[in-house]
Amino acid sequence: MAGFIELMLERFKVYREPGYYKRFDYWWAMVIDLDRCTGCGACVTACQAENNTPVVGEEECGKGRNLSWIRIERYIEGEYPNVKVKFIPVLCPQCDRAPCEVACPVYATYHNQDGLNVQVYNRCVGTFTCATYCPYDVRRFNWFTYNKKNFLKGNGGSSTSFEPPLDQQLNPDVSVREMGVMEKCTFCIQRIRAAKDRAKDENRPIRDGEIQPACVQTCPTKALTFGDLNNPKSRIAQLAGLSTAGDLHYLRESGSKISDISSNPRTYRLLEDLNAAPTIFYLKRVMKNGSSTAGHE
Amino acid sequence: MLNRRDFLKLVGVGGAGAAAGFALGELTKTPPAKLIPYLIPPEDVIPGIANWYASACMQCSAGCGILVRVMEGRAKKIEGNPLHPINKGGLCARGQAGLQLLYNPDRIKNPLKRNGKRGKGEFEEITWEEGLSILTNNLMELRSHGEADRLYLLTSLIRGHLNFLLADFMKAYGSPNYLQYDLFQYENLRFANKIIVGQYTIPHYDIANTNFLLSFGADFVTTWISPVNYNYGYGQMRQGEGRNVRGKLVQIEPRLSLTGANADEWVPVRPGTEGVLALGIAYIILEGGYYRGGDAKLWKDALKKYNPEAVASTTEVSEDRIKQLGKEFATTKPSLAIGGETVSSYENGVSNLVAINLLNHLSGNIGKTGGVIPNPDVIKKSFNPIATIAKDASRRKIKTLILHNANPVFTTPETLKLKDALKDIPFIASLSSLHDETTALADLILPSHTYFEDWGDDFAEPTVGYSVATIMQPAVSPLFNTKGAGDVFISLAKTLGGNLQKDITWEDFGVFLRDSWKKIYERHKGDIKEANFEDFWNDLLARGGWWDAVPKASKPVRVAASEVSAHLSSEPAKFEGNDKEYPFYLILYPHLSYKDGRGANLPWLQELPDPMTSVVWGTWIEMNSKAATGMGIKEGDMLLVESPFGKITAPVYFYPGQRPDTISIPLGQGHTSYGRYADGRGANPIELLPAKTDPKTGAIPLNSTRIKITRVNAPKSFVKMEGVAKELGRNIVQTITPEEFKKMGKEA
Amino acid sequence: MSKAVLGFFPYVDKLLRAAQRLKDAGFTDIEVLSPIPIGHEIEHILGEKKNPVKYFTFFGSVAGFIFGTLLALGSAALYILPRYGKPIWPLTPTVIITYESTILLGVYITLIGFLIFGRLPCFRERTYDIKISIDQFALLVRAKKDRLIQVEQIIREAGAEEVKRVDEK
Amino acid sequence: MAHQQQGTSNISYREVNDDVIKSMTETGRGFYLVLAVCIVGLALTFGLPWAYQIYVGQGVTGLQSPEYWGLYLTNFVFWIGISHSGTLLSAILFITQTPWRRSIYRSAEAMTFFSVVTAATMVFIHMGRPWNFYWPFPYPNQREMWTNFQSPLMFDVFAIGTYSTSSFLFLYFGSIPDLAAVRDRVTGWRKRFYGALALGWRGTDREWHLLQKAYTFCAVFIIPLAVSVHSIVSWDFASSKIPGLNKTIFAPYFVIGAIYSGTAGIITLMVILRRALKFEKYITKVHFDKLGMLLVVMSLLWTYVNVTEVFTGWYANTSYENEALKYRMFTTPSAYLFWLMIACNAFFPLLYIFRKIRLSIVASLLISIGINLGMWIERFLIIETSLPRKFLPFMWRDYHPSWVEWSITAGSFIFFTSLFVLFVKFWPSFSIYEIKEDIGIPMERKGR
Amino acid sequence: MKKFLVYVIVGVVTFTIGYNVNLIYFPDLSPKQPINFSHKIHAGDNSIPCQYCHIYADKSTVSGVPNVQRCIGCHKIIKQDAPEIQKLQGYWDRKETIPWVKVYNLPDFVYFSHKRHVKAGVPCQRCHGDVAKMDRITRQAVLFGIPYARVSPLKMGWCLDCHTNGAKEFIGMQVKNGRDCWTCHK
Repeated sequence: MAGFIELMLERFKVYREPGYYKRFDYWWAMVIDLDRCTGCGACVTACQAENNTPVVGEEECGKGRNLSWIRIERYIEGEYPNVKVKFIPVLCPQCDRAPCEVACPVYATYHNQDGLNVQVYNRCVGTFTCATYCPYDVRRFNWFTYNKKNFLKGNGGSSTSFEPPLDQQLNPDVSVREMGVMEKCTFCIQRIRAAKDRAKDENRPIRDGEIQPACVQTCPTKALTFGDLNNPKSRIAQLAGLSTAGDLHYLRESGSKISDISSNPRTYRLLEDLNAAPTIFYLKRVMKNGSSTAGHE
Repeated sequence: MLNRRDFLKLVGVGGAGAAAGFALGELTKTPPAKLIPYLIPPEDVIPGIANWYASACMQCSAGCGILVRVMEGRAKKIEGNPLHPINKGGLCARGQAGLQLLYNPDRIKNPLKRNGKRGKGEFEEITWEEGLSILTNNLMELRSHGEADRLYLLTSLIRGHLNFLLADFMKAYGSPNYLQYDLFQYENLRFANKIIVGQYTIPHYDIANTNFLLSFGADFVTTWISPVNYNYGYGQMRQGEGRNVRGKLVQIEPRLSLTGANADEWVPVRPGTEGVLALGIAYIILEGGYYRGGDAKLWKDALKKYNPEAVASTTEVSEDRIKQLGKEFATTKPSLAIGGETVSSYENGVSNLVAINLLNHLSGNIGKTGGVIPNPDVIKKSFNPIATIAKDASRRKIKTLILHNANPVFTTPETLKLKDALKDIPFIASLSSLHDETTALADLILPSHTYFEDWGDDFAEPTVGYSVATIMQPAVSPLFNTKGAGDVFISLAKTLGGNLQKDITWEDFGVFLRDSWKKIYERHKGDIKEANFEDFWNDLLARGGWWDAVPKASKPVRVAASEVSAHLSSEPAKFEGNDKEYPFYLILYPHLSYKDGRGANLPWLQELPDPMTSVVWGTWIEMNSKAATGMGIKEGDMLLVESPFGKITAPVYFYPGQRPDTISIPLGQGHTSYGRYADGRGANPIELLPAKTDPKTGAIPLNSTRIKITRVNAPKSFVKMEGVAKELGRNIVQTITPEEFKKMGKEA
Repeated sequence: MSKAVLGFFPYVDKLLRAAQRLKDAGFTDIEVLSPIPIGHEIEHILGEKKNPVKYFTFFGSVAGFIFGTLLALGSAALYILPRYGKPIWPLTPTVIITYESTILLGVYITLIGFLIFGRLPCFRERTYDIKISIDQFALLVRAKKDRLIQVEQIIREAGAEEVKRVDEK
Repeated sequence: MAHQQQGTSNISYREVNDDVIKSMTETGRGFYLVLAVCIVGLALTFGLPWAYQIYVGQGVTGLQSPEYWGLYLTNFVFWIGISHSGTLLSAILFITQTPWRRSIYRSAEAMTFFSVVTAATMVFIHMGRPWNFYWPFPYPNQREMWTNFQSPLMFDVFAIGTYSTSSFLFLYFGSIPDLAAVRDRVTGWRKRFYGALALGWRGTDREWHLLQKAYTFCAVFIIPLAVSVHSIVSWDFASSKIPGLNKTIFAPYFVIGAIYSGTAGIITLMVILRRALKFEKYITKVHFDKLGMLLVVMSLLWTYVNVTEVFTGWYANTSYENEALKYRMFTTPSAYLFWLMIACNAFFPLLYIFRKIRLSIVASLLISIGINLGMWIERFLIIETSLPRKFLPFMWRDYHPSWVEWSITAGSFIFFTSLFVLFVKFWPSFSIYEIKEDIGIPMERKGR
Repeated sequence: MKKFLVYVIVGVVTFTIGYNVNLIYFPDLSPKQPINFSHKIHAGDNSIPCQYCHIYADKSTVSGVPNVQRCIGCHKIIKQDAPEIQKLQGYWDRKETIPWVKVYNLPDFVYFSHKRHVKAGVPCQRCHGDVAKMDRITRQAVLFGIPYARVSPLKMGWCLDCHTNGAKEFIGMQVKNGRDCWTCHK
């Protein structure tokens, strides 16, 4: 009995740990250099090719139901001729304190040991809550059975999203999502899995730069970098200016701003004041006339 | 309670119900999946494990190297080849979407013979034997009548050994008319380079290492020449490893392109006066004494009328701005000036480009790292041939036309009357994978492989200062009953006999390619060093190409002021239509995803939001909202755009990055016969253009007319993905100023 | 099988009077059947009724509290899926689940208690008359056979409109 | 026993039984007509569109990114709100021994139960994969998967589950004596049916005693439960980070709104029942008078919390809150709705201050319907003006409900009505024994 | 009327029962194969190791069905005249592949790697049963000649059984992150 109580107390201590994981096995993160990003959209198509995201057609696009997991947001400030155009690729930032995770009643989304915010498609019942709670609007929903739906209606033609033989392109490592489930960027978890598999065969840890999600891989300007934040020597840790272990600890434990921690003054996180602790670090764009907003001291 | 009879009835009902349920269960069972083993296992295939094959991207003429992920014989993904010097692992959206070309449901699956009136699109399926014999018979007949020179071959840009094969074929057959066509062939640029750099090629613009990039309408981020390479360069220029200065980009163009959006400064110059502005800058360079050459005096004389006051009034760019640009361009080293498609597409395109190139000469950027690096010579390509074809066809000079992947009908203005001219050709055969507008006019269609199914190679042009060849290998087995173009010509040569049989002796194109590469191997150059050809070949296939990373030392070119000034025109470009009736300049530009229209049949590209407007699945008209005031136009309204030569209807998008006197329309949509995803979508603004080609280069000037607009009531087709494009102080895209950035570098 | 007397009253004060007299005469097994609750009035005479239901309520609530806590925390511990940067055992949400389950089981078990002590549901035939559900108030007195006549007499005298002997099953 | 004259004292006990049982056993042509309309309407506006939606997918709705919540959720909150007054009011009035409760509480409780059921169907309609509807329930399964008890939706599952079962039991146990009364009067299948439902109730003093005790306990439980239910519904919204939704005021705001709409719902229902069943003698003007006063109170409270809600947003003065407020209050078309809601909920009910209006059945009906319309708009605006103005302006997009959503919205009203029509036919819709209590205990000497 | 109702109810109930009985108790657990291949003869009597034919099991996610060439490779010599071998020969001569019927099938959303399991030392029999005793591959587990269960139900709970602690018992190894959903889902 005493043993049981002891066990329960011990459990209690562990289970009361915020975030639960003291340290992720790997902490996958991305750095996006906005000064390099040109907004060319290669990442968008690469993602679509890798992750079996269906094409939805003109009508559905008009309703904002396109399924791209990454999008380029473009903001225009000012009027002719003083126009400032800014681009930012937005994809699921795999928040450490992800608001979507708490919303799901059936655990279809949760945080895994790699620091990823994971969506389990076949557990999803489609309550939409995660997408509503998501401040970044990166969650995408399967409104139809896209491999049955003709999206060219009204244009004379007929085609489903995976019209044969287009379906032969589908990546077998990624499931084709059923109607009624939510989906989102996974940081190309199938590639992470493959890399882990390889590393396990060779009995070594995953090397820095070994995994490149489709968007990172294709980026012509190399604006996107992916890697393990746990490894202070990794390229992204260097780029984000988080190259000491203390930084990481501080980042995980406190809700403070990245600008207080990072040694790179260009590092920031999107909508940081919402305290969702996203793990995508943007590097500020260098731009004449400064930002239109008070983004810096 | 329950008597016997009722009981029996109940039992009966129950039994029947159960049996029916059981039967339904049996019927609704999914049939078991099948496991199909290999008959003989392919050597290097493990089911469930991907193989990567190196190949070349053929979505545009940049010549990027790709890796194709193949699982169980089917291509699953394309990625940039990280070893390849052109794209360095990157790939643009069009390259990514190549898979949808391979798996396009609208690919031609069998050889087809015309079965009705030409152009009606009625075809019947035939076998390859029949198809080839029709073509052979036609060619035999032509030759026997002594009209071999009346065979014309029109292909897309082909630069690899297929080009040699086709040239050999045509030569042996006896026809000089082997033509290549692409709307964006950059002939003007080559011409201008001949004058300043001394080579009829496109040089390598070393964006990666430049510190000041002055771009005159060069949208190198999206489509211009070699976008992936330039994008890589751009990334390096801004935040490259080991750079201590962040390169600056100034974009001079009337419509803010994606490149302009990324620039530090945008100079919205009056359309057609970019050349004048360049000369104005040249004037400042000379006046400021930044030119180190001995012939400064001559240059000064030649350019004396381009003083800032005069230039400012022509270009509508302030004097101070011109002076500041000139000074900055001359003093920042290295600097680089490039002239892009917008500039080249005026009626005076060549002179604009010469003027821009002159800047590079005057500030000594040619042959320098971070400047203009001359490329190795390449085989001279044919003159842009569309006017020739139109002329020769209407003169009934062409008896037989063989097309290969070229689609001039879509990319030339109606006013050139190419479509009518083609009708005068007695026999047209098309070797194409897709049923495009030109193929629709053919009598015989022989479907060709896509670049995933065929052998081939590609010599990138421009390259990066040294020779780069990319190899293509059949990554997947052919999906449909198609043949590679090379194979078709080889088998034609065999059946035609004569010279052809003597010159073309290979059994198929793969063997031809291998034999040809033996010659390259025997020169023992390049990065692949192997003891025998077998290993060389294997390395080549594994690596995806061959390159010789040692740049050739360039010879200095003598540029004489008098010679150059002959090519300069002080006048702004002329536009068709008077400015009273047609108040707007028209700027046509290649769309990021479709370029000249070739990508419009790929749904991924259709659904890729245009970065500047976020429009998908259609054409739009970009217009400054200031210009629309008083016209009662709201965003999304359908506008009728009229030039003196044609009219189109498209929805309007209010775009602040647009001069109020200018309207821009992207190319690429408005297909009539290009598969289900492209047909009947948007409008083709090429229809607005006059029947004009550049007399020096044959290029079609895209920006050569003025237009007027009227609002019309037409069914709307306008889908944009953006909600509100204002940040509203939310700190979404945060920025720091260059000054802060500089300070930051010192601290770190 | 025992006998009992059932007397019907149109007015409650008469019934009360009869009950009082019966009580005085030493009859204890008196039951009132009525169309509306007249608990307060009759309790003066027949004595306060015990209310065992409250224990059910209490234990039901406690059980619900424990059930809710165990369910919320236990199932979270069974399949550990961290979310929102919060602990596996968060307190705030557990309180809500517990709160609801407390009420849930509280209500259920209270009503079960009512059924048990009200001897419901009971579908065998018991002494009853359909007039009771309309407007008649009845006294059901069980007594030894020899005293039934006395009961009848008391009830009649008190003003019952109808008195009958019934078989108590 | 408190005994007040409600104008009912001259009614005999027998008459009460007769009236109530007559409403159940004697079925006129009108009833069948209404029932037929309900069934056909239900099939056309509710069943078929839902089947279509399940077959084709949620895409047939107007939902989109970022408005993943639309009319269905609006209806869900609305019906949960309607459900509030019934049981809550009944319980509060029971505990405070308010006599005018007696003739209205049965149908009010039924209203509660049916609107909770309607609300629950909305949740399933709203689901992307409704065939997996049972996954959010915690039960042991071979997957060894449990549910996320941190999710506000799980709170909903528990709260609504508890509320619906509890209010059903509350309704049922309160009806047992009446079911017995019905049992005693009917014949045939009805006798067996009500016999089973009445559980063998005889009306002994012990039964009455226990019933009243148990009922009191339940009533005590129901009050905090009802408050918690709508608070929890409000947390579905308030626990998000979305501007316009993330507000601490939401729980009281929702609860007050719920009671408000529920009370208005009761008035509407009373007017209709009174006419349909000819129960003018039981539902008197006194009831409308009292409920009218209650509505004035609720209206003022509602106005207060609404103003507070806007104020907090205004004082926050972040771009997020400002844009959401601007969108709600000053941008067409939501501005029209917003000001219509203010008129319906804050101004018209103030007319109830006048006794004349309170006693006017027509005015009561109009105002109460107005309040319910306003409350529906309130829920619509809460969701549909917040979600389209989330954090990233690039994703802003307006929501346009599709015909399927409108149809199912209309269908939900028919669904509720159908349930109520059946209830009136199969259940004593007025508490027989409590009306009798109201009439008074029969004594030979009046006044004792 | 009432009787009719009773009939309808009885009919519906029995229909449902019949339907479910079929689905639950009569799934095709041992489908008929195009060739009567006997694992008993190959793996049992002749003790050919599994991976001799299922060559990809330790390399890939799939174990692979032996290709026809491999079958013919042995059967050129062995038992050429047996009728089933004649069938095999027929396929080979016609250059046709053999349409084997899948017995173990996982849904699209499951990621299962044979390689990881084989390399970890999980015996094939653990999931596929004692194939060396089966003439035709079956998923029906049999005790004393009476079918009582599935060889492996391929349900999530069953997978989790090993992935949590079960693996310890027979390979002495705990699965790392065994309860992470994305270990098995995709």
